[in-house]
Amino acid sequence: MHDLIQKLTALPWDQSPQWLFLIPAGLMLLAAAAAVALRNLIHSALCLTLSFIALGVLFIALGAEFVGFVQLLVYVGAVAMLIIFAILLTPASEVSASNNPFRSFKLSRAVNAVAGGAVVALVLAGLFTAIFFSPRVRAAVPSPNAAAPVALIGENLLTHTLLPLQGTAILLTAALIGAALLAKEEKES
Amino acid sequence: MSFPPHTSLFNEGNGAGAQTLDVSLGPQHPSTHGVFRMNVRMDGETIVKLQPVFGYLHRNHEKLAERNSWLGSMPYTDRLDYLCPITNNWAYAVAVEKLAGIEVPERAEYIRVIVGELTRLQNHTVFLGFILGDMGSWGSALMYAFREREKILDLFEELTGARMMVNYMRFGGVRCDFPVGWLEKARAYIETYPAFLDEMESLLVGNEILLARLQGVAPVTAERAINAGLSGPVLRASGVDYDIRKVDGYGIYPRLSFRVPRGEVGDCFDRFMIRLLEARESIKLLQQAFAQIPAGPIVNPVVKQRGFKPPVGEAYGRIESPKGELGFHLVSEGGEKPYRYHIRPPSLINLTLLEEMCLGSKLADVMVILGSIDIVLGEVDR
Amino acid sequence: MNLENLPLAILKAILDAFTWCGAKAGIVVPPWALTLVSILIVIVAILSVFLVMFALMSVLERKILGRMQNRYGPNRVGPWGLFQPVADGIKMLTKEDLVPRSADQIVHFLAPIAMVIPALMLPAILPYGRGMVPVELASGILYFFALGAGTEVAVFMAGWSSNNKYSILGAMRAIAQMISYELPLVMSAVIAALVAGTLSPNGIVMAQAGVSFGVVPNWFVFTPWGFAACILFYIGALAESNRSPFDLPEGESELVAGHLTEYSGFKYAIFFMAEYIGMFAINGLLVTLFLGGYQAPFPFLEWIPSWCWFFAKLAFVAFSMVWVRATMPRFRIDQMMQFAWKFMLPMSFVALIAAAAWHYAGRGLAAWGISFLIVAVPYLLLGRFCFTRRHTVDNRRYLFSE
Amino acid sequence: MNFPGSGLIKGMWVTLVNGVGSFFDPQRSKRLITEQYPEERPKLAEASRSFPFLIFDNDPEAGIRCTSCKICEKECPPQCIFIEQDKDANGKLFRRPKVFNIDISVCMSCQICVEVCPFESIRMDNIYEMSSYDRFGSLVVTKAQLLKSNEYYHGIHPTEAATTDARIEAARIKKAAAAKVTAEKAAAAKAAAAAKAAEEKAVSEKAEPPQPEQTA
Repeated sequence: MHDLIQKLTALPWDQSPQWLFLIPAGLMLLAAAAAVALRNLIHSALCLTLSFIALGVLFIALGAEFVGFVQLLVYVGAVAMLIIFAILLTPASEVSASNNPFRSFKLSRAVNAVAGGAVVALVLAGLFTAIFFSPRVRAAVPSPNAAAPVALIGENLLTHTLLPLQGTAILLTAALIGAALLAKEEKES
Repeated sequence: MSFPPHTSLFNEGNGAGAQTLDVSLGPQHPSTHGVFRMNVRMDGETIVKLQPVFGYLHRNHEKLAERNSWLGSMPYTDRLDYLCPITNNWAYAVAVEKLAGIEVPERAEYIRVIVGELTRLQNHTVFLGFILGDMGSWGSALMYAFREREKILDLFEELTGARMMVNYMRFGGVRCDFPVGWLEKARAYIETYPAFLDEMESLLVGNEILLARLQGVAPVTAERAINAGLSGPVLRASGVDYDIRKVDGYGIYPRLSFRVPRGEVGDCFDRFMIRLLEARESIKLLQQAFAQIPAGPIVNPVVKQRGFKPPVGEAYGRIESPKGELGFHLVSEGGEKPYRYHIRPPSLINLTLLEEMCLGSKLADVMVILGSIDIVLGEVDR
Repeated sequence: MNLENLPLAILKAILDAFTWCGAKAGIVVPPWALTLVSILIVIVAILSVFLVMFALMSVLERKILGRMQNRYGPNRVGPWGLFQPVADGIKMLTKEDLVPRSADQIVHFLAPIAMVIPALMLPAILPYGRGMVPVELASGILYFFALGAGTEVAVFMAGWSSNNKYSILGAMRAIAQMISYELPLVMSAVIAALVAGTLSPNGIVMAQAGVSFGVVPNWFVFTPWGFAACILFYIGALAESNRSPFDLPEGESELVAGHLTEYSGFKYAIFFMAEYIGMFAINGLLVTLFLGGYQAPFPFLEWIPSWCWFFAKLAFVAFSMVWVRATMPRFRIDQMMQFAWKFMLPMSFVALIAAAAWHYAGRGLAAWGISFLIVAVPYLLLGRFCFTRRHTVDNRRYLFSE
Repeated sequence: MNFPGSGLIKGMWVTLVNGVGSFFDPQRSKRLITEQYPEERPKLAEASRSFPFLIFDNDPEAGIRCTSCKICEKECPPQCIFIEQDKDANGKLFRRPKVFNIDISVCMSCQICVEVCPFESIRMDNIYEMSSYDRFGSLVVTKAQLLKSNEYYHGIHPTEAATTDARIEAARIKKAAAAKVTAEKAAAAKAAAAAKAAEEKAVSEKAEPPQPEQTA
């Protein structure tokens, strides 16, 4: 009987129709666009958080449970909060429009639009190149069993990718110490 | 900081750290012990400025007393420090007795000591509960304290007819004698009190969180405490050996043996502990008074309570109320009403150091510091 | 039919009834419909259990607190006051929903929703009994913490959008607290996961089956490292669910009600419910990770259904949280942070090392002793020299003058 | 045993003992002192006081003790008593109040009126359920509401009422004795001198109120 129940209540991702993919994806894009467009910084940050969440859901929908949960844990739990904290801790006068550093670029709207468009085009081009020409992405197959990826990822992290892992760790520690030093110096002055 | 509509909550300023937050704590705030208000300026959660605002409970007590007869002010004194009405009565009676040179019968003095020390006991007990409430432990300590206070109030009700607004003291004595069986009941009750204090002690003293919250918070040096005019347990916590019961020796206190505890550091923990230790001394005093109380009149029969007219003159009478030095300064023109009636309330004077004690500590400490001073707004605002 | 499989039997019966009804109506029920119905049944069952537990808890907590404080607690509505939650619910629903004029209306509206969604999703991965895991996830523990991260955003939204000084202070405190305590919380969960060798809650429960030394159940809490990790997880759970002594975000003696100051009526009720369900969920995880989940302590007690054991343990942990609330004063904000970073985090690493030592020393009596030493010595040292060094009763003297 | 955290455990033990003990330990369960109010009434102490009332003997009109001397009105610290003396059609004043109002929203239950009353006519009640929806009207208690019998007084404050009655009785006996002495003297004087003057003297003696006594 247990098997029956488990079969019945198993995650139905495999059988779900393809168009369900559009919900988190659309939400993610919309939230990202809103994050750029909204005037209120906190609203932008919250929209960014929403887009992180949608991205996490997308990963999970694709069968990458582990990556999806880590995405939620790290990006929603830590990065989004960090951004919000940074906004809250920055004095209002420094982010107000009056002393916007980009104001000194006295360029016409047209030039602005062209420059912005160029940047967007470049980013999109880079993304599409990565997607279409990267052999790994094309070769990605849904994992055969659910439990394996976690163990595999763990093993990989501590064997093949040990050096990058430790490098990242050192980088983060350095950033942490730097932040602490900065904060301390500010306090003394 | 970008805030939703209208204005920013923070004070704008130049440079880092200028972003402070002004918060008005009170007059309707859960832990300002009544209608006290503090305008607090905070940098993060650290207090950089604190301005106490009081007067929300002002009742024009001193001016009213100049309209009332001498006796008519007695019930009003109940409302000063409404946690310990009997000691307020006592202070007023002491001042009038000093003004008119009235002798108090021996039995009356013993009764005064008994009810006064019971008052001190319940005040200090309730203090232990309230300061725990200020620290966020709603309930247990406060409820235990109130349970015991309730029993003392029951004793007061049997004796005086009211639980809080007792109107008990009279010039030259007290209003009524103990009813039958009261003394035995009070004695039996006091026997159980040390056990209760032990329970409170094992609940509170030693609790690591409580220690961390109280120790090292807002220490006051002995010198500063004297200069600021502090009195009572707050002063003794700073290590000053000054208890009016010993210094003035009013009533029959010189006949009773008791010790005056004093601290060394003068922080919130010392203020907390002094109350606990004083409560234990009060029990000793009560036991002695129960054993020694003589028979006799309870009020000086010469004194006419109604239409009381003291001779021309002025007097300052004071006692050691549970909160500190409670004094009444009275000026008489020989009439039926005082010419001037002034109170020195310990709560108000002890509050003068509030800002100094709070600067640099955290928002949560403000409540604990306020609690450790042990104020009652009825007395602060009068 | 035995009690053990009662919940599953009920589920199967409902499914059978569904199929039977379909057959009667002449429709062949497609398998996806069955899946959908079974998922719905499980969701409804779990949510109703948790909501009933929330309702019961809201009255029992007050009654237990009352008893511990020499009071009766609520005893007016219904027998022993048990219908109090109904009265509370009616009150909450009929109260006016006030939104401050200067509040950020949209975020203020969305905050309770953002709070309640993760809270309602949390219980999905807990193993309630043998074979009773609503969603069997290989990385269930991760799922739990990933969703828990959503609560922080909701609390921030509530605090910021109210445009109230107490609210924003409460929100800042809440975020600082949740981020700080998530580290020891996750670390101590990781220890259990490491020893069990899996991130699946059910797998961790399975790893705690049986009895060692003949008397001691194999629950992780009965090993030194497991005990340490369990306590750390418990403290972290207190902090994550904003309960005393970590109720700083709501700190009513300072911040009135913190991020909930400007919430009333149904929105407040939603926050309240989300907090309690979150608390149950995290207690359930604690039971799963350290208290052996649905396992009976001894084989001769196995006649009691496994799901009963789970809920009994859950009730015990929830009771202990009320008990702590009845006793402890609140931390101060800086002490709370110090406690997290200077005590909890180092201790969780110590417990990790102790767990490793226990594993490699053969999981026997000697391993027990070694890991006990590894946990106890740093605990005493840390406790003595870092946290309570300045705060003891011993360093105070009181002089008496006669 | 003193290790980090032992204080917390000690505290937890106290609350647990109180909580569990309230169910099983009779010593602890006695500590649940909450009164279940509407069902369970507080047992008031005999001396317990709330607001003043007026005593009458036997008859609410004729037996009213108050002579409307207005001492209490004058002495009342918050001045919540209002008295108007009764008079007959010719405007002659009776020694009886026509209006006797107490504003119990102002009254502070200090019982100074009781102490100063020379006629033992005003005493403290111990009722406590006096809430009302009418802020202005019903909180001013009139004479009709204030008047209560001496038996009622005996019911709520037996000891105090007994001493009061004893005092009144003593005063009455004293007065009667004094009157008797005066009457005897008067008779003697009558025998000796003019009767008319003596009679006038007796009448004026009777009218004088008894001296107020200290309530001890």
